Amino acid sequence: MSAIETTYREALRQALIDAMSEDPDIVVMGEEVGLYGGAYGVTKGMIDQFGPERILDTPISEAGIVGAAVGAAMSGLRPVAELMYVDFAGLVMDQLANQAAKIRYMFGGQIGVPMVLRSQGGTGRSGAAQHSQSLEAWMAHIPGLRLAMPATVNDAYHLLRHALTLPDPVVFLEHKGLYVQKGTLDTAKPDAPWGKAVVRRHGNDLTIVAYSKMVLESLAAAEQLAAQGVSAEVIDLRTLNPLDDETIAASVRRTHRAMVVTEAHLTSGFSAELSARIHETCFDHLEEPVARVAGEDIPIPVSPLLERNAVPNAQLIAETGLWLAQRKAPAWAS
Amino acid sequence: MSAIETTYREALRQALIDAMSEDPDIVVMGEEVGLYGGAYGVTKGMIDQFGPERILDTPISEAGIVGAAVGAAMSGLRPVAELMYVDFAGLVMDQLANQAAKIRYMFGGQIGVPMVLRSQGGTGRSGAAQHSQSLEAWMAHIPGLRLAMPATVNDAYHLLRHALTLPDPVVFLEHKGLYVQKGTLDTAKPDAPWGKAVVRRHGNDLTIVAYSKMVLESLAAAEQLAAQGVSAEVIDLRTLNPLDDETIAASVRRTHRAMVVTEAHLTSGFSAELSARIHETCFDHLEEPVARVAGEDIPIPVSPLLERNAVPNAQLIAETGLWLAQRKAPAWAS
Amino acid sequence: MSTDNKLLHALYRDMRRIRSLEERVSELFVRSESAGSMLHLSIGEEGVAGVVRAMEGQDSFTTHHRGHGIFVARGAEPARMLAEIAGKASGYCRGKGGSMHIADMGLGHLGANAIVGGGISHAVGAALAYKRKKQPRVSVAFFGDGAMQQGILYESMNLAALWSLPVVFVCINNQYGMGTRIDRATANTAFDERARAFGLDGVMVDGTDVELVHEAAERLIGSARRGQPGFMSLTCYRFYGHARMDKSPYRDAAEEAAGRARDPLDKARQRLADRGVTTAELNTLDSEIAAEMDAALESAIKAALPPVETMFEDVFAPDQPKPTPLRAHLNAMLSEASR
Amino acid sequence: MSTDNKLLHALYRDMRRIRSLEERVSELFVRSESAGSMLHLSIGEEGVAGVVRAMEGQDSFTTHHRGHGIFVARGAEPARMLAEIAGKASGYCRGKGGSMHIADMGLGHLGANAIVGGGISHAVGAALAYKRKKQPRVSVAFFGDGAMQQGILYESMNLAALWSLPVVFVCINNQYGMGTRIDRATANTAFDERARAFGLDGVMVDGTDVELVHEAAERLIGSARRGQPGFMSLTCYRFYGHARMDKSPYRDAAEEAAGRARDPLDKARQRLADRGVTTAELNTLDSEIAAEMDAALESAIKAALPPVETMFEDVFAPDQPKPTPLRAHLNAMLSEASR
Ligand SMILES: Cc1ncc(C[n+]2csc(CCOP(=O)(O)OP(=O)(O)O)c2C)c(N)n1
Ligand SMILES: Cc1ncc(C[n+]2csc(CCOP(=O)(O)OP(=O)(O)O)c2C)c(N)n1
Ligand SMILES: [Mg+2]
Ligand SMILES: [Mg+2]
Repeated sequence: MSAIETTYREALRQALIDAMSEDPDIVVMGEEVGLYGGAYGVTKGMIDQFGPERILDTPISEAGIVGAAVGAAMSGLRPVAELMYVDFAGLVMDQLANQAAKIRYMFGGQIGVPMVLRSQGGTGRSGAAQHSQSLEAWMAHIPGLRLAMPATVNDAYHLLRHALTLPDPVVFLEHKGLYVQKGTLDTAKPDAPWGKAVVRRHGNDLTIVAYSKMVLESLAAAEQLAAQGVSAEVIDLRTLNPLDDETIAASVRRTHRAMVVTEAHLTSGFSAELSARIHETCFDHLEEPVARVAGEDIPIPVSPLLERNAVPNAQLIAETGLWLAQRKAPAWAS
Repeated sequence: MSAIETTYREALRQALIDAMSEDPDIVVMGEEVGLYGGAYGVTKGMIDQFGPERILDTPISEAGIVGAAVGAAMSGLRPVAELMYVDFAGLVMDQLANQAAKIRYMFGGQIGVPMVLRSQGGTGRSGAAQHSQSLEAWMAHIPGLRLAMPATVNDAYHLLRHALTLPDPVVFLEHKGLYVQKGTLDTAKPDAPWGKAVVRRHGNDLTIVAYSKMVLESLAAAEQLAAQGVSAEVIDLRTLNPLDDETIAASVRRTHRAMVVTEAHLTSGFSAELSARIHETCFDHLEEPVARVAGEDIPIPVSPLLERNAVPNAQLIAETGLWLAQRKAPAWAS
Repeated sequence: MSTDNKLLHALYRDMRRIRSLEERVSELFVRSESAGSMLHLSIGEEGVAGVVRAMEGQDSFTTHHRGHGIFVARGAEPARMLAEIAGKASGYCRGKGGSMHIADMGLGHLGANAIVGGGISHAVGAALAYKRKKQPRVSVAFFGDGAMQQGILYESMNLAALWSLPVVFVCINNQYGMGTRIDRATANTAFDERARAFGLDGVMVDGTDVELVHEAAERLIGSARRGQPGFMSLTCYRFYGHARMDKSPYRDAAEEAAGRARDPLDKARQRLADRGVTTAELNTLDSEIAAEMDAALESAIKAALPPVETMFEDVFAPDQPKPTPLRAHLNAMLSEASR
Repeated sequence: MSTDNKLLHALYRDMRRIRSLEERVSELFVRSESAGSMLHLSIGEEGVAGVVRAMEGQDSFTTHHRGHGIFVARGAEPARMLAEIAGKASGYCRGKGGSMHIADMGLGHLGANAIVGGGISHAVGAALAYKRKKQPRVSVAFFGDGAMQQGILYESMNLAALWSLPVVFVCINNQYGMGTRIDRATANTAFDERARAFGLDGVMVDGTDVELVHEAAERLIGSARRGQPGFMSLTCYRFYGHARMDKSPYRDAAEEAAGRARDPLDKARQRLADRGVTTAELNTLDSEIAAEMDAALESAIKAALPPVETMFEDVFAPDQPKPTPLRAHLNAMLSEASR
């Protein structure tokens, strides 16, 4: 099949359908994945196609669901467990971090846990403090877990397909603001191999590293920057584990300036890991310290205007980029 | 009372006893805190002194315990909930991160959750992958939580006492390897105010930033470094939230070289936040990139020799310090 | 009026105010004035008013994502509720919490929660505080049937029974958790058996008969006050979709018709009529309430949005160190001066 | 021998091997050869052998931190178990897991777990896989009475009943969770009521009577294989401290004496004698087992430690990218060449 125009949501759905058609051991389990079609419609209609034995609607028992997925993955199935909101991670971190992630290691390599935990995070729907978070830093800190956060339609499809071939647990985090995102899907052609970052826009003055929805904000910012004579390179990490240091370093050694962008809170977020690594790998090449543009260190407020201001957007990224590249301080700078 | 020699364990116990004697609203609740005296003996004998109404032995229901502590804290008590091992955080992160941390904010400042969650982490007892972790990065990422990790006997006492006066939830993380640590306790004299870091050893060539047990390893390393002509300054953070950027920056601007040390896994650990901040605040003063000496990105193995090698020790810190300060590469360097 | 009539009349009034408020919540959304669309209407569940009226002034409670009605019955100001749901500064939570996080310490509302089962243990903790402080107070945890499948409920019930706490667990069984009918979520819907197995006093009640609900609640709250925790499951039906966007395609018209026929308001209204209350009286009451809610709706729509800088407040207590705004952080790093 | 005798004889042998192994675990510690002191002996709980023998070859199970005995009954090699407990390379988990994380896919041991309740849902997941793959297999979750207060147990039971999974939940009620006697952890210790409330077949059994245990287990495992999940609670007594360091100061001598008097081995031994098995025969069996375990102990002590570099293996599958060792990371950053 050649390239088609579709949405992030449809690409995810297609990936699940294609993978399930090829691999009879894949089952999807989670709250509302069946009759309801998924809280965000990703699994719509799949229960009709694959039946309730492979598309399992579950009770509201997050820990039990992920725990059952772990046991099933150890017993011949390849479960795709869906956590409706990543904000509910606090209910499953034991099964995810102490069980799924550590079983291969604790048991001396006897067995792995080939499962995918799909979830979605981020702001944009006035979901308030318990339905808007970005908690990837929790998972990224746990050895034994892979972590993918697609930003594009083609990656939504290919990263999920690849995750469903891996021998180890993969946390697959989508963004609620991307489901309606349109783009090109070529099921025959991934943007790059799993684990490799992709340069979404080439530039020479500044490197912007992002993932998930912040890749789009960064690309919009790069446009604004171009208008002001700053050529920004935008790197989409695609997977946080494996993390592609090389692509980042190669770019920063060329541009000598770097910014990392995450929607997640600044403090102890993945932006810190990226900043630390860039300084570690490119110290002698940096003209300026790596700037972190990240979510404010506050819970997400429900009021739309406040919510928007709690996370980065293209303008803030562009202002910071201009500051880094041309020392032009934005209005709010002292 | 003037200064006495005692242990970290006893200092914690004394802090709880003194605080409970002054504040009748403080209750201690957790698994084995009563009759058993605490898995690590911190609350030994307290049930006899304060009775079962204030020292509550609980069933093995971590989420329920922390959730009950949240509700009690909203209703006039000041609970000290004990999580026997920080490794069990995965069972309580919802109550900690979505409830305790966000209630004041979500409810527009109407009420706070003045509770302390005591727990302990770290390696040293062949506790294996589920009883040896350092998960402070999870808590440090959540706005609304304070986070203390004492390294000394005097801090064990004073930081816990102060935590028990705060209007907001405090996560108080001890280290299983420190309980038997001896030191001086002066109940009348804290080493510094809450939120301020303390320079445990002064030096001019290199700044080592650490907290909890790694402060001791860093001090031992500083000794070794002194013997090799490197004067290392060792900063004990004491609290990760609030985080004392100023003390760190002031030191690094003087020494021009910095290393951060954590027992926690390197990737997405708090060492990343510290490294990023130092680069951000001291970029123009740094001769070398900030080095992170942290736990390996692997689950903790049970076999003692492997366990020891999975986390930093004085020698590795010293070797890295010598490399940073004198460009003397250690044996294992290429 | 006979005391019977008085009580039922009061309960009818509570229920009408709930439905009337929820209709305005819906309108707030239709007029694009709500903060988002995660709005869960409690229409069909008004019988819960029977529990609220059985609570005393000093009692407290926690609710869930579908908690508007419970709070209205408790005496919430509709204008401040709608303002919060609209994300306005005059809302109960200064526009920070919204529909799923309304709370009011003044009325003992320890908070609505957007985590299914998330607020249950808070009521247990409140009860622990009351017992310890020897206060004659009870705390009530309200939640949906979906929460019956959340582990923390059982940890909470166990603690309540073990410690003989003054707490009552109230499950509002509206038959659905989003698109999942309760019989697709569990093999045994006789929830009272679970409560009894943990040592609680447990009952199943027709949630559409507000008098039965009130009677059972009075008994359970009374014994809870004496140290015997209880549980009750109110059987009712979720009249509309899960949230404002859901059209419930997963259930058929016949089922919905039957479910909506079990209307707690109609039942109470009929009963009042049988007891001699005239339709005129009731119509007057209904329109007074409608007018009250219309006014509340307009005031909420007119109310001011919170100033952006307030988003940095309330993370910690006012006298405590605040989080550093990102711009201040970047400023310190990039301005010539520092660094 | 009569089939009765044959079975009891086999069960006695299993139980003796359990106790004999646990005594060696204790000795391993005393001789400072164990990896740490978090060693939980199942002495007094040997009756669980009755459940294991009721399982078939293709069945699987998960255990808890006190799971040595269950695995011994299943046919574990004592030498590899003790080697693992000593943190040796020849252990079941290459010295990475230790006492609380022994597993062996060959014998269907899906793993011991150090999180109370942590392994229960894995058995449910295994049962889900068997059902989906139409394999006639059952999975058994073994855990202690303390796990009866962990929420995930109820989420797991509910899933098992809802989906009619071939799984059996086995609670080994040894009366204690560390220093907390079960009646200080819950108001109702009739655990079978909880299981039934969720739709499971639930029974309470005298865990010190291995024949009763076996009988009940055969029935429950049989119906589980036909899609009716079950639960059983084995009443017994934890003879010694919680872990190797604990001297149980929280319980008095009289209680301990009474508890230890309820010895599953003595009971079985007596019964075998009554049925005509001679003391000589039994003594021979006992000493054969003792010799086997002594040999296993010595081999474990002699066994080699795992090479340090193996610690970087098994984080991910062998063909996958490995974590970067810290020294390599520092090297890349600090060596003149790079950067
Ligand atoms: C822990 C958790 N899991 C899932 C959700 C998503 N969710 C919100 S409401 C809901 C259904 C809840 O059903 P029920 O408890 O019966 O309450 P109702 O909506 O019927 O009032 C779900 C699954 C959530 N908010 N929290
Ligand atoms: C989730 C969790 N909480 C607490 C602990 C600490 N802990 C280890 S064993 C134990 C007691 C368990 O009691 P029980 O389930 O009855 O098993 P037993 O030790 O009696 O075999 C506790 C509290 C743990 N390992 N995991
Ligand atoms: Mg419902
Ligand atoms: Mg026990």
